[in-house]
Amino acid sequence: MAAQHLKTASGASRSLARSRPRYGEAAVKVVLLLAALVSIATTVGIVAALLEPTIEFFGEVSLGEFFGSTTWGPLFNPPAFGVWPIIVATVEITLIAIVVAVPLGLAAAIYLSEYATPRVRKIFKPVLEVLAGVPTVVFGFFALTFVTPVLQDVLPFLDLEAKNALSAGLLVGVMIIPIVASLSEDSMAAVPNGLREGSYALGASKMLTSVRVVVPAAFSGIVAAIILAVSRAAGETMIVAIAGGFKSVFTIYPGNEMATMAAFIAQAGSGDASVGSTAYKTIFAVGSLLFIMTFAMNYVSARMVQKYREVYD
Amino acid sequence: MPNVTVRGPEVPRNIEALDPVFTVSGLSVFYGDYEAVRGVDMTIGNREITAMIGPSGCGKSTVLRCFNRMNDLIPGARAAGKILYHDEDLYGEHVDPIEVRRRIGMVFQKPNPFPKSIYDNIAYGPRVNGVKGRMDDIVEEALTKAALWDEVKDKIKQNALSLSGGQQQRLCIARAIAVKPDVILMDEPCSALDPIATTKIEDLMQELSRDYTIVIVTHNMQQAARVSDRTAFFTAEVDHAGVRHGRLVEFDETSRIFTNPSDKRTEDYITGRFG
Amino acid sequence: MPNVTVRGPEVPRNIEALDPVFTVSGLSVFYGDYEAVRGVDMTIGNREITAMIGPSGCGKSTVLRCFNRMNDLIPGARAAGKILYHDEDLYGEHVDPIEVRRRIGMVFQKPNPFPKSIYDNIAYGPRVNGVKGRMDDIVEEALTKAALWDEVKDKIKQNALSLSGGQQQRLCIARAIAVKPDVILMDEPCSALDPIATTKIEDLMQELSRDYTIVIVTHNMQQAARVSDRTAFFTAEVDHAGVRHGRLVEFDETSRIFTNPSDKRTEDYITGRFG
Amino acid sequence: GGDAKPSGDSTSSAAPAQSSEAGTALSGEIKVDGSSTVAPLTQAASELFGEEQPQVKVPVGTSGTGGGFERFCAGETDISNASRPIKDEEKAACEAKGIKFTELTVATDALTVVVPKENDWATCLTTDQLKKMWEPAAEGKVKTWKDVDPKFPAEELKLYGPGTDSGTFDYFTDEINGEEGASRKDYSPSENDNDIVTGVSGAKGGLGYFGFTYFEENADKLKAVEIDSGSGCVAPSVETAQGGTYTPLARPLFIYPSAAAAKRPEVVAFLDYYVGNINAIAKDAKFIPLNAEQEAKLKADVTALKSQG
Amino acid sequence: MAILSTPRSAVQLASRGRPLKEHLFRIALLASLAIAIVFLAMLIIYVVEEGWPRLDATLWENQPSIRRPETAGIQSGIFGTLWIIGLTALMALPTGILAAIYLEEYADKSKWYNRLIELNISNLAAVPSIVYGILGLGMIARWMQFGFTIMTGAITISLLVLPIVIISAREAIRAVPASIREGSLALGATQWQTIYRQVLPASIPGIATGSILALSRAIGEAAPFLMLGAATLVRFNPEGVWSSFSVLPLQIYSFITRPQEEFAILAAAAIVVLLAILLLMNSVAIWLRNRYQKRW
Ligand SMILES: Nc1ncnc2c1ncn2[C@@H]1O[C@H](COP(=O)(O)OP(=O)(O)OP(=O)(O)O)[C@@H](O)[C@H]1O
Ligand SMILES: Nc1ncnc2c1ncn2[C@@H]1O[C@H](COP(=O)(O)OP(=O)(O)OP(=O)(O)O)[C@@H](O)[C@H]1O
Ligand SMILES: [Mg+2]
Ligand SMILES: [Mg+2]
Ligand SMILES: O=P([O-])([O-])[O-]
Repeated sequence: MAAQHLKTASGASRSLARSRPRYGEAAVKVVLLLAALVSIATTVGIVAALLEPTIEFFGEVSLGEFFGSTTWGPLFNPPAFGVWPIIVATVEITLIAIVVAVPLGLAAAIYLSEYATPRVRKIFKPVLEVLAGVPTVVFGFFALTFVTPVLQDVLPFLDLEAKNALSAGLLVGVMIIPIVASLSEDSMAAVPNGLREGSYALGASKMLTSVRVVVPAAFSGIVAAIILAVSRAAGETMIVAIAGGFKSVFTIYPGNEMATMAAFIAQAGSGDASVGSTAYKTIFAVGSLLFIMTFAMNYVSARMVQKYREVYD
Repeated sequence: MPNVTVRGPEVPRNIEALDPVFTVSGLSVFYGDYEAVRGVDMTIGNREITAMIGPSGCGKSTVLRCFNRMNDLIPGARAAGKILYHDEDLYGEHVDPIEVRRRIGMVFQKPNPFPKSIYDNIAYGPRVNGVKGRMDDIVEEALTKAALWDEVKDKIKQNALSLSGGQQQRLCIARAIAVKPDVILMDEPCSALDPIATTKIEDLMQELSRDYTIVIVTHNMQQAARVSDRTAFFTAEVDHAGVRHGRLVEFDETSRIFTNPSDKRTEDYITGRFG
Repeated sequence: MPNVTVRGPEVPRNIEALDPVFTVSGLSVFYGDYEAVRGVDMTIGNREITAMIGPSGCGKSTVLRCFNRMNDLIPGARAAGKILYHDEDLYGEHVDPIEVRRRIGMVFQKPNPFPKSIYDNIAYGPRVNGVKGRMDDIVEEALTKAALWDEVKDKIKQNALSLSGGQQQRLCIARAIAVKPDVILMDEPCSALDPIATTKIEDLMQELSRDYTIVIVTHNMQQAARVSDRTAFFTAEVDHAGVRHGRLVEFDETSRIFTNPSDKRTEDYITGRFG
Repeated sequence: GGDAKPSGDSTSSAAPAQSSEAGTALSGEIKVDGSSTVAPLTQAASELFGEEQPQVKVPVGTSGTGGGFERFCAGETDISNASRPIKDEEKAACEAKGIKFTELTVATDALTVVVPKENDWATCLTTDQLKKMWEPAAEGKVKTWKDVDPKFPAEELKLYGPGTDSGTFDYFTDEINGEEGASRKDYSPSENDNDIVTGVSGAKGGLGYFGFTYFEENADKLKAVEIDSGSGCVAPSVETAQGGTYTPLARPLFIYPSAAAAKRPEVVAFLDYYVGNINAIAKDAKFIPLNAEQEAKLKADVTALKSQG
Repeated sequence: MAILSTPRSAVQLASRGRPLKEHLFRIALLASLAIAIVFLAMLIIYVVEEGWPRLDATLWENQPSIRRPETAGIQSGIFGTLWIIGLTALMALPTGILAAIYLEEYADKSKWYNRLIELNISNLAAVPSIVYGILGLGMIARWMQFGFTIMTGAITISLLVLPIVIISAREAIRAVPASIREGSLALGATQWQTIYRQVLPASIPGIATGSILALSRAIGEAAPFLMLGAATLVRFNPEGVWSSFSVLPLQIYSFITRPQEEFAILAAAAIVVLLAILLLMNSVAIWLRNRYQKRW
């Protein structure tokens, strides 16, 4: 043993240079990089699919008309291209969703992160995951056939239309609760335990520790969660298509039927509008707008996440 | 015997050895079914510094955290035996752990300032305890006592995380002082700090022991020798079932422990024969 | 001077002080722009145990990890200066860090067995290095050398995570031995272990130093005194720009360092006046 | 994105030309898309045909008449369902791709204007009154029934109708408002006729329009309005639609097979089956069958198509 | 000194009447969580109750029918969904896992292109699925001329779930402690050896859990297929990747839009089937996670 050891160890008899070339290692890295680049290709593909018809669209419809007027009806005769009604509808449904999801999701996150025992967490987290996995057609069906009729019965003074922003928004809200809850919980879990102990050691109760120490410390992560949830809500299609409707009116009363941007794309994209027509290009113009909006929101969100990661490391 | 500087005679102080703040008897602490510490008896004297030393895992932190019931927060943790705090049973039924923690402050191994301003860090404790008004005075007083006021008075609204490690730890001490506690528990308060910051904290402890009862856990024997009045030496022993339990081996005046320990294991440990 | 047991005369060994395995000159290590360690010169003797001690954050691990180029894996980490390994520049252009790590094994602070069987843990190194056949012999030999064979020979196919901490650490040593390295680096190999396991590992190091060159980082001065032939004392110093850098203060035979250090800072540290 | 090309698949499944006598087991896929109004008819045909030729697949899409023509003229489908005749620009698109086709009238529909049962004032509406409700100028102005006619109550007018991509919408706007696609925009559009049923039956002032069959299915909840186009009030029914008195809202429904597809034996077999059993299929799908004259024309058209080869 | 004014023997450690507020807060938190769960329960009960009359073998044995809604089934949708998910698993999982390995193990975060890839992935995860539908329509069906086939649908859905697969696989890989990598590398293993023989085996349960959850998202998607014009009445099962198809969620959507009451019942029954598949997948994922949770 020792003799063999001596043989190999004495002096620089064996060089430290590579004993055999390792082409495999380099090839692997290239393959992996290519896989990662698929995501870039996807973005390029989306932009490519959107860009040309969008540019052509703005050749035919001026930016001034698009953003400057409030009548929407690209498929009518004469067509109208004032995009505000569908933006307003999108924002409104998103707002309703946020009003539902942020308090509920945040409270659920605080409960799971600060109060629940490991066993309770082990039960509740999968349930939230299941809720997150419910297909949006299902939520749409539920909104249209259950929630709206119930609301019409219970709150007749709301004067809800058969399709309306309220029910759609409520269900979009339910859909994004798990996003808010689980990402907020992640960022609360990332708050070092030392901060909680520091607070308890000063005689703070659990409530005060949660509200005054944990939530502020996790704030940027929570904001990021909310922004991501907002972008999911803004882009949600099936719920609004089924339960929110396609009416292109400039209205803010949530009892009314109204078309969001995604609903418009779904309606026009699954229907006529012959290829090459201005109406057809409208789909892409609205798609671009939606893409840019969610992209911008997510960029902000990603930056916030990065920020809170930096605080404790 | 190691050549260590032992506190005591050279710092003349009014040691009231027989005025106990805590009286611990037969304390065992469990994590679930595991008995991490078994049968500890000791007393903590009023306005003394008591050090707890011993090898890693012997239960020093576990015992310390019984004194302000921080262990309550660990699911499955449970204390048996008795701890009297000024004659009141700390684990008595009517006792509110939150009130306990208000009276018995704690400083941790890793400085843990809240990600808020220096001011808000200090003001947090008084605020959650419902203290109103004169907050500026409270903040200044606490920072002054923690020997930090001069260094931070110009940047009191800055984020506490921008301070150095040593300053952060003094901030945590100031934060503990701000709620006007009776006792301050410290769990290896210097182990994350450099020597200079360590010296500052040690000086501060000496200073604070005029007004407060201090219990400190340290893995640095020299530190225990330098700052404490009494020292408890813990170790971990394996029982006949093969399970390790933390035990209190010896508890005495620091000078005795470091010059003339009565237990062989204490001697082995402080002379570096193990650990 | 502390009353520590110093290795040396009582363990008669053939110390070839002037047969260097590593010759370090002017080594500085950077993490990005931060110069964590500045200007280190030292030599590691063949089949000696060299200990590196010093307060936390002084760069002991950083220097150790230069010896097998583990720092290469940290983005932004960079070494300046020279390390010769048997006259060959360790950071030379043609040098393959993977080949370096095969020759220079490493054991870490926290035992890190792979979540596989004991057998597979040992066999992993030889396998990735293309060693074929006789694997059973290799495994048995490595475990025997690491003084673990008797304890595990009946459960060689069990998951390594079922072993105790001390056994896991010896398994990690066995794993390092199995690739027949020249040098074994150990970064605080006992700091997560209890005293009894620590004693076993220390005995094992003595045993291994017959065949291997060993470099060990420890924060336990007594350990350095007990096991090593030479000791390097590091500390962190603040330069004129206010930045802390790790520096090598003193490097000498262990007996000298612990009985008659030539630097005041070394003396302060080992006598417990700081740290 | 306008450079659509035929998907390699839709035409490649053609087997070598072969006589399509009954009894020969055929296979292949016949792609159909287009009007959601006509879809049930073609779907019924495909289901019944499937009992004879189980190997022939006939997926039927419901992209709307316009959407169907778009795909048809891109060469993506073999047959297009339509609830209005093909438009000139659609013809041009087909021509550009070299796609030839034949128009076949397969059934009749009576666009039915419906109000809720509790509406007791609108039994008969003139085409002018309908125009007043639906024309683009009405948008935001005609809000109650009283705005349509002072005799009506001031009940809020809630309008429901098919979406803009439907042939029904095109036909209705053409006939009532005088220009295809010209409509007020502030009504609730839906491809889902069920939505129109729920919407209208749930609002006292509701009014909507859709195909006659949907009315028949929901006659318990809705009331059909008689239409007066100048020669008196006429209620929608099988007889008035077939007989040509229900004007202007009775309309023909079409399918457009492409000439290329009509060379494939499975398509020929399908068309033969469709046309041969047209009135049975229409009945089964609850459509208004063709009258004898229309049926004769249909058979002649199919014969002509087959002999084009 | 406030300290001195505290009479030592007369300490009062009893609570100062906080518990009520604390209790209410806790109840409010729990109630919020409960609302979400009760809602889910209501939804499930509702669809089961609605779909009950049709929850029999005819549902999956029969094809959809316009003429006989009362006996129409969803077989083509079930098969279409299985095809799409199968192909998506084949395409998105390997690509996503490889990309995750690249980002966790190889990518140098100080390089701009790696940061771009990361940012891009998190952005893609937030892009609405209808926009993926536009991508599928414009690029895959038309520009690449794949037509309205299973292939087009599967590629579109693969791209849609790819970011989710990457993100969850990265998390699983990151959960493998650095000490395992260091241990392997210190033995002279190459980076790929370390990844292939240590990191991947250790992270497979986590990757599998994430992948199943990503695929279960894919199963429920309808919006992209709306753009891809997946024919709604398909009375045959797909025979290959170039076949026309429909998927379960889209069939549900088309049932919802039919006038007859029977179709609403059919839609509810189809939803029950879809939810059952999803619950099954979720259970497998949760089981995997609990079974193989952190072993170090
Ligand atoms: N939350 C916990 N759950 C279960 N066991 C625990 C927990 N905290 C500590 N222990 C165990 O209790 C024993 C005593 O731990 P403790 O932290 O009190 O030791 P210590 O003396 O403070 O050690 P150190 O010097 O490393 O801080 C150890 O065996 C430890 O593993
Ligand atoms: N990956 C890294 N990136 C940046 N800085 C680092 C990194 N690792 C270590 N450092 C810094 O380098 C200095 C030396 O660290 P090192 O870990 O070598 O100290 P050490 O002597 O081993 O301390 P310890 O006894 O705590 O292990 C410290 O200031 C540390 O913060
Ligand atoms: Mg401790
Ligand atoms: Mg270190
Ligand atoms: O679907 P349509 O018949 O209305 O075009």
